[in-house]
Amino acid sequence: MDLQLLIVIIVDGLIYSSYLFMVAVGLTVIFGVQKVLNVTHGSFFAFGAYLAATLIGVWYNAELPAFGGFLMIFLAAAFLGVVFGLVIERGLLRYLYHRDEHIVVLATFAAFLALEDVIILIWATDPYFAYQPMELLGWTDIAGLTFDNYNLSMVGVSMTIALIMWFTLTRTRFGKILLAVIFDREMSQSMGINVNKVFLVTFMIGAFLGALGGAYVAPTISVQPGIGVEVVVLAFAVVVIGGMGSIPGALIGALVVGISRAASVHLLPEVELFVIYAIMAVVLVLRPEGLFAPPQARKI
Amino acid sequence: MTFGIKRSGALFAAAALLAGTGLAQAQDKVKMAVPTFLTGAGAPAFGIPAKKGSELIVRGINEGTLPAPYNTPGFAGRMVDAIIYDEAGGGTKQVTELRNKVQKEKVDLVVGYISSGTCSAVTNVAEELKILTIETVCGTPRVFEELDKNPKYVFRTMNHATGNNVSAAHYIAKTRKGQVKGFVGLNQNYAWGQDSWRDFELAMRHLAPEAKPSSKQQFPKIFAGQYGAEISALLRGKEKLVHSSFWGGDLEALIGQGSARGLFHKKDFVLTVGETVAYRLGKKFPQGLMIGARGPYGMYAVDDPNPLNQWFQKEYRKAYGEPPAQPAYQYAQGILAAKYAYDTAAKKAGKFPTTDQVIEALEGATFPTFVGEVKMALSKGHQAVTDDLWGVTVWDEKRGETVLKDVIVFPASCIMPPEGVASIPWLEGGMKGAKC
Amino acid sequence: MARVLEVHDLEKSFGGVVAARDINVTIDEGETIGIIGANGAGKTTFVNMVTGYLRPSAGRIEFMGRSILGMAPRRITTLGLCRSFQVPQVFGSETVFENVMIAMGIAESRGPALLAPLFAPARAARAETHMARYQIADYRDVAADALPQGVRKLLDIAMATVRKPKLVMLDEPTSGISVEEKFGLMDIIMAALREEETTVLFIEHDMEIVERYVSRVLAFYQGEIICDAPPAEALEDPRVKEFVVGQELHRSTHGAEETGNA
Amino acid sequence: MTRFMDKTFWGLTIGLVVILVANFLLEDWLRFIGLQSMARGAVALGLLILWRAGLVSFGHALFFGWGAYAVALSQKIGITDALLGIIIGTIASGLLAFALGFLLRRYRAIFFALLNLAFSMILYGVLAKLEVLGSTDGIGVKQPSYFGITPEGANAHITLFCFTAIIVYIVALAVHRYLSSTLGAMTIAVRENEIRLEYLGYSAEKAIHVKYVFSGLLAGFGGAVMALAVGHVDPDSMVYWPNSGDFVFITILSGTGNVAATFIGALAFELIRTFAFDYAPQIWQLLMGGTLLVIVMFLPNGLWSLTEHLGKRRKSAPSPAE
Repeated sequence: MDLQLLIVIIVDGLIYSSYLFMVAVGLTVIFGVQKVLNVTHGSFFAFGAYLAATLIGVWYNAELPAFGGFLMIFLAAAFLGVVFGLVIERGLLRYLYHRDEHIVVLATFAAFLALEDVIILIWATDPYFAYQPMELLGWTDIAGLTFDNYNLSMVGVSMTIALIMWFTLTRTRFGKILLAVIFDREMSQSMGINVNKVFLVTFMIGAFLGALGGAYVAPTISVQPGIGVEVVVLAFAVVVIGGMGSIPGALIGALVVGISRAASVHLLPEVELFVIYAIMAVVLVLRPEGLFAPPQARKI
Repeated sequence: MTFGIKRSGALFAAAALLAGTGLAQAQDKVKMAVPTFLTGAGAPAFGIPAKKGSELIVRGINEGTLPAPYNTPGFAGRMVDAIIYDEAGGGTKQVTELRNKVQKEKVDLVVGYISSGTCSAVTNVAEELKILTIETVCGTPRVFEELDKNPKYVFRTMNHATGNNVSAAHYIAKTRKGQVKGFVGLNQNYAWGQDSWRDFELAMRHLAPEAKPSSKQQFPKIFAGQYGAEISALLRGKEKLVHSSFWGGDLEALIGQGSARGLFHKKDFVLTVGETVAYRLGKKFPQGLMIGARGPYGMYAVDDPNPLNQWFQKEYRKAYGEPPAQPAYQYAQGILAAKYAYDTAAKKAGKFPTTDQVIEALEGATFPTFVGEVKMALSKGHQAVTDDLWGVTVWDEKRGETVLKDVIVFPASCIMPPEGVASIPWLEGGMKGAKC
Repeated sequence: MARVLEVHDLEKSFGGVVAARDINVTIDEGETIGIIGANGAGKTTFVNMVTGYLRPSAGRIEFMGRSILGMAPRRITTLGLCRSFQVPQVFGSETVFENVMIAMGIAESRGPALLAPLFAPARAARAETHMARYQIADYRDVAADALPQGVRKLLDIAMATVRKPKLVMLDEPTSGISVEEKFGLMDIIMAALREEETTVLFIEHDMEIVERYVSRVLAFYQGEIICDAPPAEALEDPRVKEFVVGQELHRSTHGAEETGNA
Repeated sequence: MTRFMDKTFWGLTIGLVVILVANFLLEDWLRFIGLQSMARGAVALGLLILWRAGLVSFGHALFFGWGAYAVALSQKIGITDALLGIIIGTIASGLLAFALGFLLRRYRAIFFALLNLAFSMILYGVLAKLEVLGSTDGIGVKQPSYFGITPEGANAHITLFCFTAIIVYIVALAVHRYLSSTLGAMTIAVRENEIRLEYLGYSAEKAIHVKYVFSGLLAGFGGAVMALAVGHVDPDSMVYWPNSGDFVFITILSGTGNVAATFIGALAFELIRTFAFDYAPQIWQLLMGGTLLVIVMFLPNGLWSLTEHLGKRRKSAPSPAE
């Protein structure tokens, strides 16, 4: 394999891994803390993309300063994080924690179905384009190929998210509280931790990350109905591979899938579709709890 | 029915028509189910334009405002009640829906279907239910070549997808003779993408034998949305020609991500259904691409002077503020076929026709459409053939629209297999019997 | 008297912590053995090892002359060595009757017989007898979660003995039971087990109960057996006095109750 | 529960007679909905077995699709008999469940649910790729023959309906009997206390494995019936993950109180979907999701609990003396 190809594979792989990480990290955060496979994650992504595309459109139509488009992306995600935290966590899941955990998943599935149509009610079926931020950043030549800087910037954003997460979990009080809640919900409650509040905040963070994934990707795609369904599957696969509920797992899972996929596209494109499933199958058989399974308080 | 005006229903209907109200008694209506994607990824590129085209043409038919020869109101004088519903949810669900529409809502006919998957699932059920079904957009040749070899109730009023890929190969052979050394495919990994590539590659083998297919065909997952690695691979590859049957959001994403990386300057693209997104992307749609519309529809019809076509262009733009793309035409054409069949059968029968009479009228018929005519020439008169057109995109500043240049028309007899020959054997055998 | 259980040089360590070492015990048919020892002395670890819940790091375990080392609990159970738990392990949402029926059904069926109806009249009759023996018949239709602690303990033991095991190990049968009720409870248990001719070993903190019911005492201290003798002798042993009884007295003054997991 | 001919037996028997008679009177579209309800109800019945053991699978479309494809493929090698096809579909899924069970029996709770989902996604990916199996377009399934006779037109579904109803009746009784058997009672044991189950002398993992195979058989049966009823199999409407969601939806809608409930729940599900689709073509998912949320929030034990509210309920503690 020549060096140029290797570099291209790594760059492509890193970009795709970053995309996967952004898509998956919110899912794994919520799963890790609340033990809820949050199917509405797909809706967060879709809403993030729609809202960002809308705001970006408004921003540039008003001919406001060009880089403000990026502000819109984060604004959209933050707004949705808060709204979904309140609506889905406080308005729905809160009433279901005492129930069977499967019921909670099913409730998020139901909410996901409903939200798919809410998108159509709000934004109709026409696609939205928000290409301006992507145009703005221009391109770079790497190893003789042109790459657009916007996609490259995704690597930076993902790394920043990962770093902030790592810092929060290991270096802050909130992180310690989170770890306690993850390890043993009841125990931490009896230690005086307000688990309800932790759940709400976590959910908002997870929703923010899900929406940010959609919002940041929006300028590179055509935002239209159905984008959420695909994302649930993809995020789920990454999270399964990495270990459900583990943030390093999501990172590693995204890297493994991203690089393998890029390699297969360049070397053996026939198997591209299988890459993610093949990795998932192998991981499931050899290490069903994923590459990085978070610690579990086992009660017997 | 409860008002005691049942006895002279037809007269009443005619009166209502004259009054322009479109009112008629329920039993004097033709109930037409129109499945199209209202939700999901298929909606924006195909489903919604198809819905708009259907609504427009049905309104025109009911009001009797279409140009000749479709200028009589209704189907054989009866108002058309179009029930537009969602095609999303997969084959099983659509079979259920078809049964509901036929058995519960008692529709008289079905016009529609975009996805080849849906057509594969519903075709035999439609035969079983004995419901006149005019498939409009779905492209797989398997419908009549494999699943329903002796069709009675099912028709398809446009070319199947093979024709489109064959004409694409013809266009390349004609316009780039000897220039194409190699070509590569970028198609979604599902039946449509796989079939499109297979047809194109087989056609190229005979029409441009000097061009060699790459050993690395890209088949990304449908709705993947991220094509960075594929774009890199295309850019690295030495093949200059790229064939893609991408559509909808995937195509728009590809164009967005590819444009930012100069993909469309460096490579020649053949986008078999590129027309479906060209209007929506406006100036963002790259110039110099070969795009297909699977027949004389949409962008290929835009300047045709045929009054019916001009009516459609004008009314569509008026109603929806955008030009009609191919699905709008294709659904409208399916509905026109129904009107043609009902009207012809009624003339022959001297009264409102039975379904069998309508079928008889449509079988093997040739009827005028927006541009040229549709011949129900294949599969025992159930599979239509039309001319196909290919050209290269260019931005028309004056109109503020993408238009096509260097357009070449390929006659139906050149691009579709002859009667009784299935597509793949025909392609593999070197397209014998094609009259170009 | 036939030899029921033989344990040789049993050892268990978790990481670097030794939970049991040099454990050598033999139990003969008809014996009633009490295990005493402070918290963390290795009593439950011993029971867990013998009944297959924990795999010993070294040593031999023979039950009825056959090595059961490394066997899964269910295999050991089917061989006739059963146990109850400090925290009763019952099917909480089911009634006492259903609990006993399920236990009996599993004990009595193998292979295709598992597909026969559980609530067969003959089995129901046996279950009624069994419940009567443990004096829990009054609670027949009460869900196990709603039972008073003593009754739940009895149910747990009743479920452990549906197989009429050769040897039953009871992990603190009287823990969580008020002092006034303890003797009544033990009377019921011992009477029932005698009727079933089951050899019994139980873990106990209350020395009065030990004195009254057992024929032999095993005293544990820091993972070792420091005394193996009849109760009168054992309770006078200075080391037992220092490391076990003393601790127990200390413990009871605090009134603390051991809770935890099996 | 002590006798074989209990209320459930009579209920199912009367139900069978009623729907067999109704079969000849029903409108075609309702009959088709009935057929689908039986197919999906069978899958939900499999999920009920797991549910009672405290396990939920979010991937049973795997076995549903597997059974359906088995029928379609068996037709390709010339097996057109309905009974044979259904048996092949059922067994094929049972075998798959048996194989996967060795892995899945080690997992509980949400991990069990999600591993199932993961496996169903793998099958989906493979099917969507395989052009020999029609890729996403799927493959057609012909009207089956019944012991050498192939009914035509409307009779085809009337026959299939009778046929399926009778099998479903037998299967439902079998499951009912299974649930009241010792092995079936272990569903509760697994859910409530695996330790006790081990110390009663039975392996919890083995009990789960058995249940998993049963649920796989039932899902395969449902898939086989669906394939014959629809006349077509494809990955999107058989294997894709929302299908698995639908099955769990039906289970919740039905409640896990009784084997008959799953079929009533499946029928309710199909009817709700049909009418939502008719009356709100662009927001039918909103109505489905909304219904599910209402059930989850306000009727946690499903439709069946409505019947139990009417009847008496046992198991209340007389005096918690704690």
